[in-house]
Amino acid sequence: MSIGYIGLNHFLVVSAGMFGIGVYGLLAKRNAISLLMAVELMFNAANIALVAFARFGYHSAQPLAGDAFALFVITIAAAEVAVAIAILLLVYRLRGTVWVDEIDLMRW
Amino acid sequence: MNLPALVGQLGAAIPSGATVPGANSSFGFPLLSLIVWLPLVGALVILMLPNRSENDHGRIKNVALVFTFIPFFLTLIAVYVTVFIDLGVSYSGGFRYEENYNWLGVFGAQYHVGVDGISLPLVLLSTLLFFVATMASLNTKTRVKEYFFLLLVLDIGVTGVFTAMDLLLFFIFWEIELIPMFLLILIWGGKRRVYAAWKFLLYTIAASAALLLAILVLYFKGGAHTFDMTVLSQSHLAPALGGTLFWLFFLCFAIKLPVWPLHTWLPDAHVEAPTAMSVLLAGVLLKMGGYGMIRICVGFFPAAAKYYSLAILTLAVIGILWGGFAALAQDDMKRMVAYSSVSHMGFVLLGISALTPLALNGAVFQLFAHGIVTGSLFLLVGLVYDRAHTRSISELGGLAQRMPYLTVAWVIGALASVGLPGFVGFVAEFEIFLGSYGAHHIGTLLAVFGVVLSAGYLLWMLERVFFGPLKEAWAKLKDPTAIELFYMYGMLAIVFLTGVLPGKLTQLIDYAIAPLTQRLGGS
Amino acid sequence: MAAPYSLMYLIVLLPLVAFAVMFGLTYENKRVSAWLGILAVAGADVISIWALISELQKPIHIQYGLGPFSDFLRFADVHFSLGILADPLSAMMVVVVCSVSLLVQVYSLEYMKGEEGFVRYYAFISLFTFSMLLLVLSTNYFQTYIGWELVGVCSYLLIGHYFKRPAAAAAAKKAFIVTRFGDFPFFVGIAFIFFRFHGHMGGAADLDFYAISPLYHAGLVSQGGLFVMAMLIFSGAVGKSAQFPLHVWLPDAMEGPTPISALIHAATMVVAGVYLVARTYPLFAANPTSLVVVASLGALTSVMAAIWAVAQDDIKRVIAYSTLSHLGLMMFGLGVGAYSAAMFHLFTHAWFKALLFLGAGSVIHGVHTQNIWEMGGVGKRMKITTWCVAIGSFSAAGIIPFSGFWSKDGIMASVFATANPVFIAAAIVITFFSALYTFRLFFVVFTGEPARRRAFDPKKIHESGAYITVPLIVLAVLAAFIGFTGLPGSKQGFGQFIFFGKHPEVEAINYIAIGVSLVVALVGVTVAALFYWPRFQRFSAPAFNARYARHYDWSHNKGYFDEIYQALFVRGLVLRAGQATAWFDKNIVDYFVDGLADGYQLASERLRRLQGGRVQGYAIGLFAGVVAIAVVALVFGSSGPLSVVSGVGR
Amino acid sequence: MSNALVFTLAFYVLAIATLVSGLLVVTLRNIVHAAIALIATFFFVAWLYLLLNADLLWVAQLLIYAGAIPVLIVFAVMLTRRSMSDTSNAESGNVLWAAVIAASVFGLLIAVMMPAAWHVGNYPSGLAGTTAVIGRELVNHYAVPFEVVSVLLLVGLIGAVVLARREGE
Amino acid sequence: MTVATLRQLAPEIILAVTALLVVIAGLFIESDHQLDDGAGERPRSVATAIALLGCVASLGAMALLISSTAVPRNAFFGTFVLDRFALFFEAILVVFAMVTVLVGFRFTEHFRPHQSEFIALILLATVGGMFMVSAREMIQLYVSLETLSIALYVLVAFNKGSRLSSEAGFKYLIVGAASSAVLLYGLAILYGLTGRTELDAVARQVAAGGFNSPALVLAMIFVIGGLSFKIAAVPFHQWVPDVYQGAPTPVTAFISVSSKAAGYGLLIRVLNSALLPMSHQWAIYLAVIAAITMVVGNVTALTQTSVKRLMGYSSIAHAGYIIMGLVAMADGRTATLAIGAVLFYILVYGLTNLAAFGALQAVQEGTGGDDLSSLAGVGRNGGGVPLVLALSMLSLTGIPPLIGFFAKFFVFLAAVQAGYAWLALIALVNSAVSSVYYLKVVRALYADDGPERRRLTVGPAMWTALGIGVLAILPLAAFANVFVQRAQDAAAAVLR
Repeated sequence: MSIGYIGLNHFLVVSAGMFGIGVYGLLAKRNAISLLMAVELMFNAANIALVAFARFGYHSAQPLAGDAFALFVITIAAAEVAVAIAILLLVYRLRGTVWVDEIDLMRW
Repeated sequence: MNLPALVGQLGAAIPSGATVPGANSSFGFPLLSLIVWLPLVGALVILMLPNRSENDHGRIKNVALVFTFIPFFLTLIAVYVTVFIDLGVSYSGGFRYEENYNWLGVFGAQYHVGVDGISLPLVLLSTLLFFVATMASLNTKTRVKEYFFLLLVLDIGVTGVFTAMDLLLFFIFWEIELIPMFLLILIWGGKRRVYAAWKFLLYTIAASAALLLAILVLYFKGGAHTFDMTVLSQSHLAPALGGTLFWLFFLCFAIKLPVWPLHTWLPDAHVEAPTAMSVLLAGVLLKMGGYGMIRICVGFFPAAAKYYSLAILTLAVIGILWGGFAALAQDDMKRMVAYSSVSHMGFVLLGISALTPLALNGAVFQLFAHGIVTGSLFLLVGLVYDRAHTRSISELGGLAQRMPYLTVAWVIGALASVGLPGFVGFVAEFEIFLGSYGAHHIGTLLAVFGVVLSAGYLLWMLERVFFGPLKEAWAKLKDPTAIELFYMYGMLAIVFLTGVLPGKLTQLIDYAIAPLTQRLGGS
Repeated sequence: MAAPYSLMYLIVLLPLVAFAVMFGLTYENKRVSAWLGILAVAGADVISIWALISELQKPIHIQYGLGPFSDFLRFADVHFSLGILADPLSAMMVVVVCSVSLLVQVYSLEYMKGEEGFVRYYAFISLFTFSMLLLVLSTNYFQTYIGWELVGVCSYLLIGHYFKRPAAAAAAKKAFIVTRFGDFPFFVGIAFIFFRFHGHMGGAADLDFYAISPLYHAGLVSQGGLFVMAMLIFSGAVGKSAQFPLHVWLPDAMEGPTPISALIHAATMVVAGVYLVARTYPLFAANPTSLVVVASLGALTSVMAAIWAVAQDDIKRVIAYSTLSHLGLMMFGLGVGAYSAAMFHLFTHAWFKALLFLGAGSVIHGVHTQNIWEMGGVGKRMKITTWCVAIGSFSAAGIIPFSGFWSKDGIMASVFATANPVFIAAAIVITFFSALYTFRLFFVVFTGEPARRRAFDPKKIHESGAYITVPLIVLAVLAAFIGFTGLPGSKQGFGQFIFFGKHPEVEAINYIAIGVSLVVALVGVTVAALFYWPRFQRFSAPAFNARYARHYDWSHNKGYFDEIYQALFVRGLVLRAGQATAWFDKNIVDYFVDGLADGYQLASERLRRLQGGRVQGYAIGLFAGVVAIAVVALVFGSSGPLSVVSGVGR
Repeated sequence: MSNALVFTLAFYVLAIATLVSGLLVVTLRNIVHAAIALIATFFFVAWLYLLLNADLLWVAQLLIYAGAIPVLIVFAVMLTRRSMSDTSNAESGNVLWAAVIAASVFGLLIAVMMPAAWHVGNYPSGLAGTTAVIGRELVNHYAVPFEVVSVLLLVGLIGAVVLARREGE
Repeated sequence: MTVATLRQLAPEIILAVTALLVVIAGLFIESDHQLDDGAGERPRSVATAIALLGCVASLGAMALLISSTAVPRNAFFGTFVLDRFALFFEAILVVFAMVTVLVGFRFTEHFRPHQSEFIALILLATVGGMFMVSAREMIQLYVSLETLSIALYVLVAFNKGSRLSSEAGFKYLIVGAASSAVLLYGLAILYGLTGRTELDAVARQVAAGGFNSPALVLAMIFVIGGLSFKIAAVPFHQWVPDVYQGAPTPVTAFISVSSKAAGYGLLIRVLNSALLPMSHQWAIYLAVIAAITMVVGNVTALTQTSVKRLMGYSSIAHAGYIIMGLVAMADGRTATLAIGAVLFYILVYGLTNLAAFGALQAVQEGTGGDDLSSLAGVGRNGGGVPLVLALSMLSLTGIPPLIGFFAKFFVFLAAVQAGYAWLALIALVNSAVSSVYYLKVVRALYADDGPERRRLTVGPAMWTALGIGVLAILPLAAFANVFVQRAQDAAAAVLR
């Protein structure tokens, strides 16, 4: 099934790409805030997949479950970002840095 | 109210398991549980007592004395009734004083205790030595409360091992011993106590790992999904599996016994441990290994024991000679006695490898004998060390002139250890060698040479430490005090009595060995 | 069972009770203790003489269990027992042991007076007497072994009486350990016997002598097996009776008090080996090869000891080597089949050798030295001692008509009967040197002028008191006359009482043997006189020794056996093995054990470093882990192209 | 232009825009620029949702993601110094590892998901808007999570307040 | 949805309302209290009392639910279950929460003026955990998981003055979010393959559609992986030591027990429903993970000096043992035994760990540090606190007759019965190795020489917490049968 020339896989490629970008950002960036942004990208990637599945794999027993799921994810992400930023500010206040490779008091 | 009884009632108190009528206790009360668990009561009492002044220390010591004496006394009653009243009359083998309560019914584990001819002498040995060890610890000054607390906890484990008839229970008791002994060495030990304690711990825990794995496999492959030792001992296993399990169990017990080359923890642990703990290590803890071998390795896997007899013999002979030679080279008296333990426990292994009724009887008897004799020797080393503050054979000399009573005790102890007739060790060695000769000619010959070695190192030590001219440094030494003399000569009296009249005891042991050897013949 | 046999258990019991009482109750009271020991052994002696008389009247074999110990070990089908055995052999031995013990104890009243450890000394003598009697009256190998070990220990304790002297302590240890080298094959021999004959005992206790005797011939054991068995048992005898190569302990044992030397190391314990061979003679008889070994070893020991004795300077050592030589002779006799003669020699030897030792003790008591060159001229001042020792010397040298002559003659006869030239030569050498060293000693010590010794006035030398002289006289009488109980050709002599196998015919007297041995002995005495009796001195001993220095040194140093053993076995083998095992434990076994622990430690240090502390590192690990797991699962999992696993699912 | 062609064109434009802006988020070296790229990404994703008929999500995405979250992030950027410089969003030392792992994650997902036999359903043609359906589902199937989310938001609220509040003020 | 169906949520609702009450009470009492600058005892006492009462009420509600036959076991279209399995976990979660609150009683002093928020967050996190173990539907699963996680992020960073605490919170958050994304993606794939989010429905679809598709395998790995974060399994374990070390000790305790317990509950549920058709796949996967996890945890712990950090590695190691039990779950014959063993393990491990952290907390209050060196000689003056710490260490080692042994034993038993003797052997060796570092703590307490210290004193709240721990560690062994029986019942429920 597809809509025009566009099928489920097209959306999944976008989703996978987003996820990969998120992973890269999470692993490569130095600023803690951009790590948060990368995580948001990953959630979005999953959301794209969920919504696409809901669209292409509609199930009458649970109509649009993917959409609902994505809605919850958006909500959760918002709460998580709020808490994350609070923690980040706390770290910044105590340490004067948001660079993740400088936040390594505890190791080994 | 003791714990197991309580457990029994809460656990729906189903006295399951087949208890043979008549073979059971005539006391009608949980004798063995009392023997095993009373020290726990003592330990808890000690935990509650204050620990500030000399007075408090005295009270703690008295509690420890009481709670090690009562089990000893109860055991004496049990032994008296069994050996002098019931033996051959109403008792002719099997377990007695059995208690069987549901405990972990989900897995088929029971609180099941009982004693037979193999375990009863060892229960006697352990309760006796714990009482003696408590007496020998009375001059403890540092951290009295912890010391006696741990001592009593140790008591539970050791006595429990000899009474457990459920394999899981056996394992639990087996493990209880570990930590108290570790701490007792670590805190009250000698100069290299840290090394010795860790070594003891790691060896022992490795042994436990093997034991637990073996128990688990046996539980499933034994067919009955039970931990009951009487049932498991009858399980029929494929030879390959039986052999594997045999060696797994053997590994565990070999570390404890110890068997060459797994013995190096022993000299370190014995040397660094405080006197009373050396006594217990040599006197009862090693016996757990020998007991396990006879009860489980031989009892459960007679075919494998027979099949691997030669391998075990080899280990035994190496151990006997190795320990003997190494003892010759020691300058530390305690280390020498420790190596002599390696040698003497080799005799036990020799008896086990032979698998004849006489040899197995001797092996059990040697467990008992070595426990008392070497226990005494460690006491005596301790008495020397307490006064001279050294155990170096080359530094000491001529002590007989200052400490005649101690010297006499030492001579008796050494001669008993050498295997002199009239002392308990002789009977055991005689049985073992006569029993094993039929199975292994050359092996026995080599093993008997170990006796010559033991004469060598012990008498040489006596000569250098006690005889000859008195060295100036030791001119002020004093003979032991009254209480020291009491337990010292008390032990030697037992060494003597059991050596002169071993008949009943060996008969008792035979009741337990006979069914075992019958199975050996049949398999 | 009538008296005296039913009372024989008292023979064993009385000394034991004496020992226990002395150590337990009367340790502080010297007089009471000593007399207690004497009375106990006297009582035992009375019963044993009674038993001997009964046996003489009617030789009989009786044995019974020793009360509660008759079932010492009894379970399943094994039965080890302690008991009392009465037959002519044991009756004779019991009398020897009790009598010598009695005399020695009386003697010690004076000899040991004022010594430290007086009661300990008496107690141990009682204990020894008990042990020796237990051994002698033993009904089986098991009991024999017990007694065997106990006498060994008593010997250890008594040699080490002067434990403050390093030499005494060392000698005690040496005696015990060297004997152990014989004991352990003996023990294995017992095990061998048990293994072969257990189950054929027919109701008797295991290892019973009389029950086993017929079994040696029953075909249960091959000849080779019998030989091994006999050699194993004989090893015990070699150790205890100080036969070559385990002879080295006996001379050193002279560090003990002299009466002990007389009792243990001359009259009783050291002959236990001979007694053992005699007791188990059926075994040896069943395998003739073993007897050849016994004879050869006995002869070798005897010859060597006799030669060494000539070059010793210590009075007790001379006698000790003499003892060695005589013990060898007894073995020699047993080996060549002179069972009765060997036993007779054991019997006579007990008296004259005890006499010699006690006499020597008396001299030492007077002169306060043991070096014979510091003595001399004692004869003038200690008349009784001198005469007694003279009798003893004649007896030991084998001069007619003293007791030693008659017993030695019996052995000589049998040796000559073998017609083995080596054996005959050996016998002649032994006889010659016996006479030589015995009288060398006598002349040096008792004749001539009092030797000069620093700070010692010869006038102080005086005869010992009655407690010493009376036992000497008793023994001298016995040494002089007891030989007549075994006159060759006699119809009621010793040979008709104690014998092996069938009741023997009265033997024809072998005059050649008598003649040769007498002549050789007299030659020996003459040579001794020419060298050492000042009145007849023709040769200078020092000059002779210097001329044959190499031979003299060899002899003086007892063939260097002590040195060789020390270097080869003690230092070279045993101690080195000890060091090697200890080294191995420390450096090899523990290396691996500690290495394992260190390995874990190292691994831990390495693994810790993975935990870098930076959160991105953790994230990298996380994603890399997931990818890796996924790739592995997809490629190698059950759905993958390279599936290698197949799990069990439900 | 047919509907399908418009749809296709729209998808590609949006997809490329989404991914490019996403890439910009993780490559731009100025954190403020990256934040703006993030807003763009969320914005394009919202339109992707609309392509998938998810009108409710389109709204939610625009409001919450493209609206609220970036605001929070910008706040954070502002509150932390050093943020405005050109190296405020620099790479750490892990770039190579990050690239390799990200690429392999992407590769893995593509390799597995492309050939997968996804569940196929018939999207009801008469479905005008999803809001009604989702709303019904929220009080039926997802009633419990709906309640749990309230707990979650409470947690977030308390947490943010507690952590962000400066002591002693 | 009626009020009747809401009854089934009573325990959770009671707890959530309690949390709100605590916050509100805190606000009032706090302002009241600011006038009087005396001790901070009163507000804490009130908040704690309310919390404990709420917990008890919640437990009471559970008791009513479990005994009542009128209450359906499923609700909300089967997305929410209330079987014995769920109730078992809910009960232990609430108990854990109670003990945590008690352990933190004195420590929350440092959190003024947010003491009541601290308690409330613990309760809310517990609510999240309770929803987790009752979840039978992906959305609820995910939402409740995140509720728990976010609450914990905050709690970890709660010690606002501490650099370690905030760093730990930050690390926890980043790794948690990444894991959460992985889990979410896995769930999305599962949804895509089946079109359903109800776990049972997913299982049916998967079973019908064949279970060998690579996408399914990937989904399985993502889902298990995402959940591994909660249970601290390799490779999702690296946050553990840092967070354990940095978080306030009561929070560390809470993470190590509640978060883990809920994680296991959920994992068992997922493995036995949605992923059940793939049991042969996850068995191997988990077996390997178990082996690696226990080795990494135990070996790394050997050289630790911070006790809290050491406990973190210990936590990883124990995750390995428990996963071994999960492996045994794959075998139909041993499934009940295995799950029963795992549940028992979780209960025992939780109580023991709480006792350990409680005692550690008390020691820290006395000595100011959690290093082995600051523990030195603490036990010399006697007293109960070091004894509890030592006992819990020994229990964690698995020394009989302490309860930890039985937990391990049952898991080993299950593994061997399922044919994983090799895994049991690895576990045994590891268990032996673990004795070294646990006993290091005991050694420090009792054998090492330390500065002269006064005997540690603790308040009644801590005593209650430690008492519960000791009761669990020591005499529980004798009555283990009862608890094992409950665990087995619960296991049977999840297998139904």
